[in-house]
Formats: sequence, structure tokens, C-alpha cells
Amino acid sequence: MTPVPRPSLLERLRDPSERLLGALLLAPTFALLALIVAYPIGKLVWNSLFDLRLSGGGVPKFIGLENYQLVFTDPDFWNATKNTLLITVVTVPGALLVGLGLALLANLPFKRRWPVRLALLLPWALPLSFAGLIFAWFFHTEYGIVNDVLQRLGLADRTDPTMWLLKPGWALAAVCLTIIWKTSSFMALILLAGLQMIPKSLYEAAEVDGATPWQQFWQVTLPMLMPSIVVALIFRTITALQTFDIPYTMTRGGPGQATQTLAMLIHAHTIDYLDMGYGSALAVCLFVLSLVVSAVYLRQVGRQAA
Amino acid sequence: MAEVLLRQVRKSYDGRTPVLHGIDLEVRHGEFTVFVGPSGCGKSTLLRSIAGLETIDSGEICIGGRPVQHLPPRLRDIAMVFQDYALYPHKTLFENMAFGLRLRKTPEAEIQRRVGEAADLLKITHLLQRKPAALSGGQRQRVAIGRAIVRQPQVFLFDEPLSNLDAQLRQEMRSEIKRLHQRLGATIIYVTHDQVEAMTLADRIAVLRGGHVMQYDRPQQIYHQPAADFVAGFIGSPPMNLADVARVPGATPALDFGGLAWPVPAALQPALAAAPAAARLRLGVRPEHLHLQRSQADDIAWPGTLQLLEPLGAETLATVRIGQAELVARVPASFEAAPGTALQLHVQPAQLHLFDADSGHAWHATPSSNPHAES
Amino acid sequence: MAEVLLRQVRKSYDGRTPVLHGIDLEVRHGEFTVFVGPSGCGKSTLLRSIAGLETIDSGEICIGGRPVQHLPPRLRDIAMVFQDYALYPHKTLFENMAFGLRLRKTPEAEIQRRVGEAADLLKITHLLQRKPAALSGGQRQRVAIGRAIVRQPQVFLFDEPLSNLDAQLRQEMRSEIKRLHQRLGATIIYVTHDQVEAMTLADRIAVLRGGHVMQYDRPQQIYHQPAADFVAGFIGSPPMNLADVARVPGATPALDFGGLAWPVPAALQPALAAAPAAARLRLGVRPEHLHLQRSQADDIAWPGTLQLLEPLGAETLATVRIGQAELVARVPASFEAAPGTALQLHVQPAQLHLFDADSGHAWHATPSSNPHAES
Amino acid sequence: MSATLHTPGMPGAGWLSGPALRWVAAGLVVFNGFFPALWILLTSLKSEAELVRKPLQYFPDKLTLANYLQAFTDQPLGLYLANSAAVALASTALSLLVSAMAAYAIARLNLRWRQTALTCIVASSMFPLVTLLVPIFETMRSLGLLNTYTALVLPYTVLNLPVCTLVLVSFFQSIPRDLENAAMIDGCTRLGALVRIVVPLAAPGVFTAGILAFVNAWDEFLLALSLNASAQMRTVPVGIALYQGEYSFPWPVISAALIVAIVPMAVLIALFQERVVGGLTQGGLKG
Amino acid sequence: QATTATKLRVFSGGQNQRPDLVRKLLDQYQARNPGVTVEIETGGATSELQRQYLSTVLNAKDSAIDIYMIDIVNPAQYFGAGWLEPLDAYVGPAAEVFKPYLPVYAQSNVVDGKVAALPAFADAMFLYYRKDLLEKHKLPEPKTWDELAATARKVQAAEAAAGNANLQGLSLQGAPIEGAVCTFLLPYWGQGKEFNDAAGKLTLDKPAAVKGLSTWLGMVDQGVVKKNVAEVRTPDTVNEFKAGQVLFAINWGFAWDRFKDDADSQVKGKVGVLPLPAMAGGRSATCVGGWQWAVSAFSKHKAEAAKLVKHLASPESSKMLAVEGSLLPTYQRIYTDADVVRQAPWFNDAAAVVVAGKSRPMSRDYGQVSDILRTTTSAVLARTKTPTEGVDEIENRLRRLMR
Ligand SMILES: Nc1ncnc2c1ncn2[C@@H]1O[C@H](COP(=O)(O)OP(=O)(O)OP(=O)(O)O)[C@@H](O)[C@H]1O
Ligand SMILES: Nc1ncnc2c1ncn2[C@@H]1O[C@H](COP(=O)(O)OP(=O)(O)OP(=O)(O)O)[C@@H](O)[C@H]1O
Ligand SMILES: [Mg+2]
Ligand SMILES: [Mg+2]
Repeated sequence: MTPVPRPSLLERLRDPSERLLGALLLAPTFALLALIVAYPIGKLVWNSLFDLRLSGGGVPKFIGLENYQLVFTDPDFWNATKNTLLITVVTVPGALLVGLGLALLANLPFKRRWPVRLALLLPWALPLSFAGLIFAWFFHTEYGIVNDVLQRLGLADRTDPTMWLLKPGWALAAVCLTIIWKTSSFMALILLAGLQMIPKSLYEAAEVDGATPWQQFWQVTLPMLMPSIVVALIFRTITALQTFDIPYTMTRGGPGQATQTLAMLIHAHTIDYLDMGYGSALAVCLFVLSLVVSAVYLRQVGRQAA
Repeated sequence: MAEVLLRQVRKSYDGRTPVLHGIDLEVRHGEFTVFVGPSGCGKSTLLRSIAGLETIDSGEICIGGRPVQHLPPRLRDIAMVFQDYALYPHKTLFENMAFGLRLRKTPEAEIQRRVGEAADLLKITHLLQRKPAALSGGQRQRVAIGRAIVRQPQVFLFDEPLSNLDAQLRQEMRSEIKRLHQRLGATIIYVTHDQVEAMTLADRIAVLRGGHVMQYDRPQQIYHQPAADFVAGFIGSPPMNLADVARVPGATPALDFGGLAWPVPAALQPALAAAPAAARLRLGVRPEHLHLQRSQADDIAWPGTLQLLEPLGAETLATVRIGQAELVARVPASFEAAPGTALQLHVQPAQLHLFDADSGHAWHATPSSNPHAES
Repeated sequence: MAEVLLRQVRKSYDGRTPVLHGIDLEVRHGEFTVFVGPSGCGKSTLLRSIAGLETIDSGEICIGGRPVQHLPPRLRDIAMVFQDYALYPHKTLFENMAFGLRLRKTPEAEIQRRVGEAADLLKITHLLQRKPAALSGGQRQRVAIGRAIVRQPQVFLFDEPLSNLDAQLRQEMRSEIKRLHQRLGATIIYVTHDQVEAMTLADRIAVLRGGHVMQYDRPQQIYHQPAADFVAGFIGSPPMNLADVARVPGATPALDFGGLAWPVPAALQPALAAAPAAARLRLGVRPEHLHLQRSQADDIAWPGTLQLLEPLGAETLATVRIGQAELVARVPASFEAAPGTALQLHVQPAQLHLFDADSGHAWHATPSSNPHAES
Repeated sequence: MSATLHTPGMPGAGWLSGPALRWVAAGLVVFNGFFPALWILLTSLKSEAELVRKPLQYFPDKLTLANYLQAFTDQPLGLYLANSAAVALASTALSLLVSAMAAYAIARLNLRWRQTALTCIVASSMFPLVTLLVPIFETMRSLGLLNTYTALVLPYTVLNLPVCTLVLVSFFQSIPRDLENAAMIDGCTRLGALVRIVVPLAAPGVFTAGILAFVNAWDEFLLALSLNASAQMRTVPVGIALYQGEYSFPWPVISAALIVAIVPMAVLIALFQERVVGGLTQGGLKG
Repeated sequence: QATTATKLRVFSGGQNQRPDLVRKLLDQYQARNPGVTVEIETGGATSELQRQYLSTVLNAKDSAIDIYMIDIVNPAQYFGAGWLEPLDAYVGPAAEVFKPYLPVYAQSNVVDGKVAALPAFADAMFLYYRKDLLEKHKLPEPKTWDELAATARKVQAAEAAAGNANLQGLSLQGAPIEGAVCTFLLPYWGQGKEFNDAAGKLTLDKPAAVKGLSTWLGMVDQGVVKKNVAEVRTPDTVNEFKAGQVLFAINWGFAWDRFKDDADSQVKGKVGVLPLPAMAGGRSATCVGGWQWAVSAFSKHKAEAAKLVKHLASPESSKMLAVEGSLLPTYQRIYTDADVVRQAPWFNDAAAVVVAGKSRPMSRDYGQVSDILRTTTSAVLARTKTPTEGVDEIENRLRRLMR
């Protein structure tokens, strides 16, 4: 048998090994991640160890963990943490419920589907900052449509209108409501996709087994939707912990600090007060909170899958 | 009494193209009926109409003497086994099987007993705590059947339950379903497009085509006296050879395969006489009735050339060109010859079938005994 | 010369569990070789290793005398037909078939000619401007084959090309592939788990199991002289009956089906003698060799009870219990009896096979002529 | 749909399948989605004086398009729109390119660390953007990219990497491997097969991912505000936020600008809504 | 030869800082200094947004912009951060330079004895009122907040009887915007108290602060100020006053033109301007605003930039801004300039107000100080905190800030 020469170098370059090809394909992604995520994070952690206040004349002063010490004695931090968690705890299930409702409704066999689909997608496509602006206008004491409708329905007093955005409880409620409206849309989208993946024959089997539509919902739809729900929840929770745009445009964190979230506090310290060191320490704390919450979720999910 | 009666069942999905054209069928109590037919002929639609998963446009469906066409599936007292099993992925096998009973508020002890019995019968007791994802195809199929059994319904409906299994498993499950039927004595309606399944399982077979029942009869009857060329060509493996033939004008009745004319034997003459003179004719003969040697004195002999040999082990399929026609013959495994070899095929005249090439209708010596064939 | 040579081909996906355990095979030029075996036995892995879609861990693969194990698929000069056709959904049939040629910068006129010829051969000329989605399964299969043909490769590889077709179409395409092979005279390696395909198509069959070649031989040889009980149980439809038997101690050699002992006829005694005294034994007999009536004087007769009848039309499968064993016999279509009926099965001693129940090894009168069987 | 007595297979909503109830359901969804847009549409047609009239007036006395005119003259809204479009399109294209490469490697190649890679990519979405703002700003400054499209395109691309990669991974996984194998046997290299066969077939997935990315990029506010504050480079959300001045809060004009900014997105979505939902379905959007 | 090809970049605030007029000034300068080209960049429309933008840019030591127009509250902060180039070397010592300017600007633009910036134009809070209504009800102009409240109630009652129930007595800014800092300071200063001493140290008099905030709440209770005052922003006041729904309004100087000139103004010719009232026993004080020109410490053309700033801050430029844009001059003498007075007669009255004005606390952490003051003020006005709680909170936060 004649020995056959192995392919030329050029030929071999055209057929890179899986590992080389993988490295080449993943390189741009990781370069970007390094530039826009990894390096900034490192920088952030580094900054959190310094006093970078402008009153220091712009000279960084290494102070170790002092910033963190300050964070934990800062009532604003605890207040913002409380608000952030409250918003998370309210809006995540809220958006899930509303989103599920919307998804179920949108999944009905309409003859003309596009108005429904468009209505489902519109809040998602609306920038968060717009949503905040618009809803702030809705909730305005005098010119807001919310009070106007309540008054027209006789549910509120015309002379003493509710000052939605000026009372801590109401303001937080209004912010949560806006977030739920805005985020339930993407929720619904994911759930709708999940709904459409449930095999029709499962419903038929359940129907033959004797399940009423209501029972089918609980016994087939909901359990089959679980993976989508989990994805949506994780996704939503992570973004809820980062809530910024809506309270920022609606209330500026007010009245007082009643609707200030962690992200807003970080923004205030870094951008408004230019206290980079302290702001960085706050940011690191938000990271840790995000990580803890995600880890708890993922463990929960892992347990469910097992 | 769990007989199923269909009267003039009509159905169309879009309100224009009918999918079922007025089906009449009667499935007796305890009978195993198989709906067979090519893809898209309406088998599933018919079965699902019986189950109540599709509403019918008109007609009547009676189960156990009770008209059910207006009832939802859960009130029809039927159980169904789906092609893709449709097991609830999030429930254990036990819960899958118990689901129907729980919905009916059956006492827990009774549920335990019935599921246990069914699991024993299907040999899946050791799997009861698993979820469907952890099962093989055959095991899933068993669970799907088990889920139907525990409900003890009046009628079992199966929609191509074996089509997702591989050949060996299919054969095994087929025997098992047959034995199950023997043991339970239940009324079963079973849809398949596999004619072997139909032949081996059925008490009676309904052959469907384009929303019509072509023939509804016992398997042997369907095999040996197909009411139409479609039935003949669909049933049997390999199926009946069908070849267009032309009448040869002349004194003695003769037929022509296209380049090869042969006198019509006496046994076939009455059938030929039944066909109008203008009808185009199609001849049918089963592969096992074509022999390489003359076996009886009145055999017809057709000269031809060998095209292809396909050894199956126990026997061999020989494709032989006769005139313009290609006929497949079952020949002994020992037969070997090169393609192109000239040979003769012998057939008993009584084994020949004659069909109307246009309508597919079978011409018999006696007036047709088959009310289902469409003209 | 397009022979394919495999030498000690080894492969594992995860670096730990071997999937191919050192395969040696030689496919001659122009030969039609079929790899057959149960799911997961490594057929596809072997075929894909030949194609270059999987890298092998060690061993050598030569195509036309050239070692190719280091070459990417496009340099191996092969064509492959995939189970799910793998037609490019976004290209017309013409472009699907022309793609390989275009990549090789074949002149346009040549492309037109070759695609046209292949399309003619496969009778898909009228479809050439369609996209794959607009085709039926059989048509897609044809295009997939056409795509392989136009390339005029040294070797054709088929991976279960018919398994997605329905029974009738499968049968048709099977004949067509066989004819195609006769016409092209190409070297073909064909993977299937359908033993009927293997029997009818192959010049030689390689039976695989768990990454080993169990037997590599001509179909008739494999059918009539299986090297192992596995091969016997895999080939044939229905497959060979296999029943555990025990030696009955005593002066005259006798075997026992479990409650039913019978003297060993002279024809089987050399094989029995070849087996060590301690070996557990398994008896094999093909269904077509079991008869209801005595046909020859030296037939053995086993009394049993009928369990199940499965009419196939041309004949009927009867499952009969003999002692602890269940044997399937092919009986005439005319046979009818109720389950439970007592009857006798007759068999020619020469048709019996004897296997080692542990290793699966066949015991022959003469020393084993089968080098592939594993011990 | 044919008239049915009960709808088999309707996800738990047989009771909602009567035509009347279906109308109610559609009405609910449509109202929920459209009412804010509707309200600002009405507002955009009013004069500022009508706005503070009490009790609230729902419909303007006489329709005026003056606010729209003003929206374009007060601020260079057309420029903002063009900036937004440029940034969103460029970052969408880049996200798609980069994430398609990564997704292919993760979905198809036999790499030991591919799960880790995916986890890294997805985990990058857990870092709140606001916290990274300053370091990102400094990075862009040191690269001399402030007030350029690139300054936004790069972070937006990263922002969209996780979701695009996820969608594309599941899409690539849904494309039969044998198609690629067939191409390689037909004579393609691996990359050739990727470009000629896989990418065209993943088009619906690419499309879905593209729309998700585009919407995200179009909507982003904080980075756009901080990195591209110069008037020439502002995007629409920032531009609109800047309509409110120290001394003025021209709601009708802002509303008009909002409508102008929303309409392109609404049209985009209306045109491709089946693709978005269908793409998510097909892609499975598994975690 | 350096001047032959110099390109300068000027950040000139937002729309309210009239980039159109700035452009004119620059064109003048370019005409006189061939070889110098100046580009304009505009930023956020509110002083907060501008501060946000500037602090990101400056914090990043960006050299792209040479000259900044900054709010009066910022020089201390920016100079302290080392972001601004001391101008002494280019324009002379602070004591000399600031002589012709209004005194308040010397206070805010001189940091650590160095010239941090030069004033561009001034602004201040005024009390606008409905001349016609006071005349109609024959009431005098109020001098103190209590008088104002009493006057307002009388007019409101009379107008309500006449069918105009919606008339507000006083409109002021309670939303957490920069204006709310003034809302906090006005009644505090009005009692003669100072927020910080000359050295910039904070001297918060808590009882006075509580009293100041309580004054507003008292007016809310009396119905003089509307209940949702914590929602009111600067433009709300303008719009409502324009619509004829307000009797007295506290607002910046720009509002004058709006009341006078806007097409939809219902109050043309019915508006008067007053100095802000004092607290009983105190003296009137207003909140001064305004914009300054500063040279970036990171500029690559500092000398040229300083030269341009000198031009921009010249009396000539100030007069031009006053004549063409009604922007309040920073030079005392321009208030009485004939051309100016012809164009904006009310500048005569305004001069007194501006001279009596105070600047907001000049802190290096002004951003945070402002934030503390306005959010707390707004929260108190929204009645989510009592004035005492609010002032305690202000003190605590400020102390934390001074760590
Ligand atoms: N849900 C549906 N909507 C519209 N048409 C349908 C629907 N289901 C089936 N059909 C049409 O009705 C006809 C009969 O379909 P059916 O599923 O009953 O065939 P089948 O005999 O079961 O075929 P197969 O063997 O492929 O399952 C076909 O032409 C099919 O296209
Ligand atoms: N990509 C893969 N990675 C890991 N293991 C694999 C892979 N492909 C196949 N295997 C394993 O290798 C063994 C042989 O697989 P192969 O696909 O060759 O079997 P096969 O004989 O073709 O089966 P089938 O008839 O089901 O196609 C199986 O155990 C299978 O699980
Ligand atoms: Mg069907
Ligand atoms: Mg395989």
C-alpha cells in the first residue's frame, strides 16, 4: 500500500481541532466580557478600598474596609436594601401572576392574533424610563388619570385626592404597580412560549382521564409550565434587584427615601456625589446580594429537578 | 354492553373539505376492531371523534347503547392510548395511572389495588415510582396502556400505539396487546397503518381510504376476498400484485399484460363476464400464489424474466417481468438465479382476482357481497 | 479500487467506555455490505468513523488503499445518505444535489448533466425546483440518494436511510436501492437495524453487538448457520426460536424443555458432544421448520398447547408452549384453533441449532467455522 | 376554528373559549397593553393649557399636531432617532455575530468547558449595570471612545450577549447535526458548513435574538445618558428625558416625542410579533 | 503661533442657558481672534442632569472640553476636586477681579482664595404676584410671610365667593428638585440665620429650620399652599401662574418673560415682582442662582481658554445677554444701563433683590448637601415626616457627610 502524505499545513488549518475552533469562536465573547464586565468589576472592588471623595482633592487614600464599615452603619443602605427586597418580593410574584394571566389569555385561539400579540409585546418594548415618566403622570395628584377615574367612579374624594407619589406606602405601591405592568409583559412572553410547547395530547389524555378544564390547568398546564416559570422568575428576580429606571423617573426615590432602591443609592453616591469609593462598596454589596439570591434560586431549582 | 355504533358520522375540519364521509360501523361488545389505512385517510379523526376529542358535524355515535356525540370525553367512559403515549412528565408512573381514578374520587385503597394489578399485569411494578423520562419506549407504552386499564372503561381506544417502537419491541408489544384483549375481553378500537398489526390483532378490520370505509370484515376475509384493489394492495406483505390487463378481442376470452396475451381459464370467466365490456381491468394475484413450478394441472403459466431477487431467509421474493407488468412471487429460499434469467410463473386460476381499474371495485362471479365498496 | 478496510478500529466517546472494540472488516470493491444490530450497538459510530465524522481513537481505515483516518470527511471521497435525509431545507432539490459539485468547482454544464442524470434515474426530474419541505418522505429519500450519486464517490455510506418511511414505501425504496447497486456497481456500506433490509440488500452482512462484530458473512450463511444465538435471534422474521434446554442424565442422550424431556436424535448428537458437559445449553429452531404434521420419518415430535394465533394472511404464526418454552411456528393460513388446544410440533433434527447459553457460541458438529463469534 | 362544544386541548381555559368570553379576554390584554400609549397619544394632541384644566379632559378640544412639530424643533428628535437606530442596529448586529459564534461553540463543539462558558456568559447579566457605569466610563474614556457610537455599542452588545446566546444555543441545538455532517461530506470545512448551512437555517433564531437585542439597546437609558451625553450623540430615551428642562416640563411635547419614539418599535413588533413569540417557543428559551 | 490653529470646546449648559446667545458671543470672539475656532456642546436640561454629565466627564479627566459653564453651586466642589484651573494667573488676583461683580458671586467663585470661575449671568428667586388681584381687593403688597398668608386667604375667600375656587394663594417648589433647597433656605434665611459661616462650616440653627418648614406647612393647612406641594416643580408653578390659578408664586427670574410673553399666558400685564418676604422680625433674603465660566484643569489650551473666558465674562457680554436674553447681569452697574433698562424695565426692581441674595451652601460635597436638603424638605412638605424629624435627619446626614 502506498504511503499517503498527511495533509498539508494549510489543509490542516482549514480543519482546526474542536478545541482550537472553540477557542476562536468564544474569543470575541470573552474579550468583550473582559472589557465590559470583568475589568470594571475588578476596578470596582479595588475602588471600594479607597476614599475617593472629591473633598480629598482627587487623591485616592487607601482605607481598607472602612467603606464597608460605613455601609453597614448607613441607615440609607438598610432603607434601600429594605425597599429593594420589598420591590422584589412584591413585583416578582406580581409580574408572574399578571404575566401568567396575560399569557393564558393571549394563548386563546383568536382568529386575529396580532392585536393581542402586539398588546402583549408593547409594554415590553417600551423603555423603562418612558414607563416611569408615563406612570408618574398617571399617578399625579391633580392631573393624573388614576385619581380622575377614581373620582369619576365615586371611589375617591374630589377635594382631598390621594397623593399617590407623596405618601411612602402609596408611592411604593405605585412604583411596584408600574414595575409589574412593565415587566409582566416579558414574563407573559416567556410563559406564552412555554404554553405553546405543551403537547396537545397531554390535554387530551387529561380530558379522557376525566379532568375538567380547571383541573387540566392545575394538573397539566401549571406543572408543565414550571420550567418556563422558573426561568422567568430567575430572570425577573435578577432584574428586580437592579431596579433603577422606574423609581428614578417616577419618584426620584421619594418621598424622602421611601422608594429609593440600592441601585439608586449607588447611582447617587457614584454619579451625583462622586463618592466613588463608597459607591463602589455599595455596589459590591449589591453584587453579593444578587449572588446570594441567585444561588438560593438555583439550588431550589436543582432540588426541584432532582 | 359496550358496543360502539357509528351512524352516518360526518366531519370536516374547515367546514369545506369533508374528512369523514358518513361512516357507518358497528363494533360488537368485546370485539377487537382495527382501523387501518394509509396516512391521512381519517383513522385518527374517526377514533378521536369516538373519544369526543373532535366534535362531529352530523351523525350519531353510541357507546353501550347511549348516544354520546354531545358529551365531553370524560363522560363517555372510554380510555385512550396515544401514539406519543401522552404520559404526564411531571407525575410518577403510579400517579400517571392513578390520575383518572383520583379525578373520580376513587378511595385510596381501591386506587392502590387497581394500579397494583395493572402494573403486575404489565410487569412494571418495579418502575412505579419513576417518572416517564426515566423509561424506555416500550415501558412508556406499557404505562400508557396501564393508565387505560385501571380506569376499567367500556371501550379502549388505541391510536397507533406501537408506531414509535422498534421492530422487535413492536412485535412483542403486539402479542402482549393481543393477550391482554383475550384476558380482559374488552371492546377495543385500534388505529394503525401497519397491515401486519391489523391482520394479527383484529377480530374485524375496517380498511379506510379518504374518509370512506372500503371494507369492514374479518382479517381472513379481507385478505382472501378484498372488496377493492386498494384493499388488496394495502393488505399483505408483500401486498397483492396488481397489473393492468386488457381484453383481447376474439372468440375465446383472453387477457393481455401488454405484449403478453393469455387465454382466460374457466374459473375466471364468470368474473370477467360480470365486468362491463368497456371496463378497464386490473388483475390481482398474491405473491404466495405464484409458483416457479406447475403444481396443478389447470395452472396458468406466464413466461417472464427475473428482475430482482430479495432473499428473506425462510423464502425469497422474486420480482418477475411479465409483459409490461412486474409481479412479485414468493419463491423458496433455495432458489437462486441471476437477474435477466427467463422463467415461468404458474398460478391457480382460482387465486386470481379481477378489479375494475377505474373504480377499484372487485368483480366476482357472484354478484358483489360487499356493501362497503364505493363505486 | 474502492474497497474499505478497517483494522482494529477503536473508539470511545467519553474516553472511558469503549463503543467500538477493535473492529476488523474488509468491504470489497463493488460489494454491498450491511451493518445490522440492535440500537446502540455502534453501527452508526462505525459508519461515521468511516465517513470521518467521528475521530477514532486507534486503528486504521483505508479507502481505496489509502489510509484516511486523519483526513476530514471532504477529503475521503465518500458520500453519505442520512437517516433523516439531511437535505438542506433552504436550497432547491437541484441545489441540494449540486452543492457538493459546486464546492468542488465543477463546471456548470457538468453539474447540469450529472444532476439531470441522477434525477432521471431516481424519477425526480419534475421536482428539481422545489424545496425539500414540499416533498413526501419517499421523494426526500430519493433526493438524498441523488445527492450522493452525483458526486460519484468511491464509497456510498447509508445510515438507516429507510427507517423514516412507512412500510409500503420502505419496501419500494428497498428494491430501488438494490437495483441502483446493480446498476452502479458501487461499493456500499449500509446501516440498518431492520434485518429484512439486511437480508434482502446485502452481499455480506456484518452483525454487530456492543461494539463487536458477531458475524460477517453472506446473508444465507448468516440465516442458516448463525455463529451465535444473538445472531440467530436477531435475523429472521419472526426470528429463530431460542429455548433453554437441560441435558437429561442417562444412557441415551436426552434434552429437557423443563418438564418435557426428549431423546436427542442422531443428527444433533455430534453438536451436543462438542459442547462441554457443564455448559448450559440453548436450542434454536426457526419458525418455518416447525410443522403441525409429521413430514419426514425422522422428525422429532414435541407435544404442546396453543397459546396464540396471529394470522398474517398468507400464513399464520402460532405460539405454542412446550414444557417451559414458548415456540413460534409458521403454520398455514388455513389453520384455526382456539388458544389452549393441545397439538404436536414436528421438526427435522437437522434444522436444530445448539448454542452455549452463557457465551451464545454455536456448537456445531464440526469444529466452529466462524472466526467472529466471541467466546 | 370550527364551532366546538368544548375546546379540547385549550390550556385550562375551556370556560374561556366561548366567543363572547374570548372577546373579553382579548379586550383585557389589548387594554392592558395599549392604555398608556393611548393616553399619551391623547396628551400629545392637547395644548399645555388643556392639560392642567380641571376636571381632567380626556379628549382634546381641537386636535393639534403642533406638539409634534415642536418635538422636532425643540430638540433634534430626528437626530436622536437616527442615533438610536444606529446604535441599536450596530449593537444588534455585533451581538448577533459574537453570540452566534459563542452559541455555536457551546451548542455544537465537543468542549469540556462549554457549560462553564455558558454559565459565565449568563452570569454576566447578574451584575447591575449601574454599578459598572463608572468603570465602564473610565474604560471608554481611556480608549477615547466617549461620545462615539462605539461607546454604547460595546456595552449594549455585552448587555445582550446572555439572552442572544441562550436563544441561539437552543436554536443551533434544534438544527440537525446531520445537516452539517452532510455539508462536510459534500466538501465543506467545518466553518464552511457553519456559514453556508447552519447560519441560514438558524435565521428565525437569529431574528428572534436580534429583536430582543434591538429592543434592549433601543430602550437603554443610563449608559446612554452617561457615555454619550453630547447633543450630537444622544439616543431617544435620553433625548426625551432632556425635554423636561429646569424651568419647563412640556408634557404634550414630551408625549408627542414619546409617541414618535414608540411608533417605530410598535411597527417593528407588529410586523414580527409571530417571530418573537414563535422564536422563543422554537428556541425553547431553556435556562 | 499657538493661536493660529486652536480649537476650543465649550460646554454651555442646556437650553435654559441659551446656547444660541453663547454662540453669538463666541462668533464675536472668533471674529476678533482669527485662528481660534470654538465649538459648543450642550448637556442636560436641568442643573442636576448637567451636574451628572459634568461630573462623569470631569471625573474621567476628559480633556475634550476646555471650558465649562457651571451652576453657581458647583465651583467649590469642582475646584476642590482639582477639576478647574485656577484663573488668577490669567485674569489677576481674586480681590481685583471680582470688584465690579455683585458681591454674592465673589463669594461663590473664589475658592481657597483662588479664582475658580468667572460669572456668566445671574439668577435669583423672586416673588411674583397678581397685581390686578391685589388692586381689585385693595390689599397691600406683603412684607412678611405671615402677611402674605393673610393676604392670600382674603383674596382666595373673595375669589371663591366669586366662583373661582381654584385659586392658589402661593405656589412654591416642593418636589425634590434643586428648587426645594431654596424652599428650605428662604424661611430659614428669612429669620436672619446663616446656613454656613464664611469658612464654609455648617451652622444649622435647628429651631429656626423647624420654624421655617413649619411656616410652609402652616400655609398648607390654611389652604394658601396646595396640598400636593411636594409634587410641584418649577414649571408647574409657571404653568399654573400663567393659567391664572395662582396669586403669589416663588420662582426664578426666567419666569418673568414667560408670564409676559407666552402666547397662552392669561396673566399678561397683571404680574408684579417683589422681593421675597421675610419672617416676622427677620429680613428678606433670596436664593441666588446663576452660571459661571470655568476652565478645565485637563484642558490642553488653558491660556487660550482663559482668554476666551475673560471675554465671555466681560461686561460687554453680560450686557449683551441681558439685552437679548433678559438674563440677569452679574455686574451691578449693568442693571442701570440705559439699553438694558429699556429692554427689561423690571431689572430696576430686580437689582435690589439680587444684591440682597444669598448663595446656597458652598460645600465641596454640594451634590450631597443639596440632595439631603431637597429630599427632606420635600418629604416634610409631603407630611411623611414632621419638621422636627426632618431637621434632625438633615443634621444627622450632614454630620455623616462631614466624616
Ligand atoms: N386538526 C386538524 N385540522 C385540519 N385538518 C386536519 C386536522 N387533523 C387532521 N386533519 C386532516 O384530516 C385528514 C385526516 O387526518 P387523520 O389525522 O385523521 O389521518 P390518519 O388516518 O390518522 O393519518 P395518519 O396515519 O398519518 O395518522 C387529513 O387530510 C388531515 O390533513
Ligand atoms: N455523540 C455521542 N456521545 C456519546 N455517546 C454516544 C454518542 N453517539 C453515540 N453514543 C453512544 O455510543 C453507542 C453506540 O451508538 P450508535 O449511535 O453508534 O448506535 P447505533 O447502533 O447506530 O444505534 P441506533 O440503531 O439506535 O442508531 C451508544 O451506546 C450510544 O449511547
Ligand atoms: Mg393518525
Ligand atoms: Mg444509528
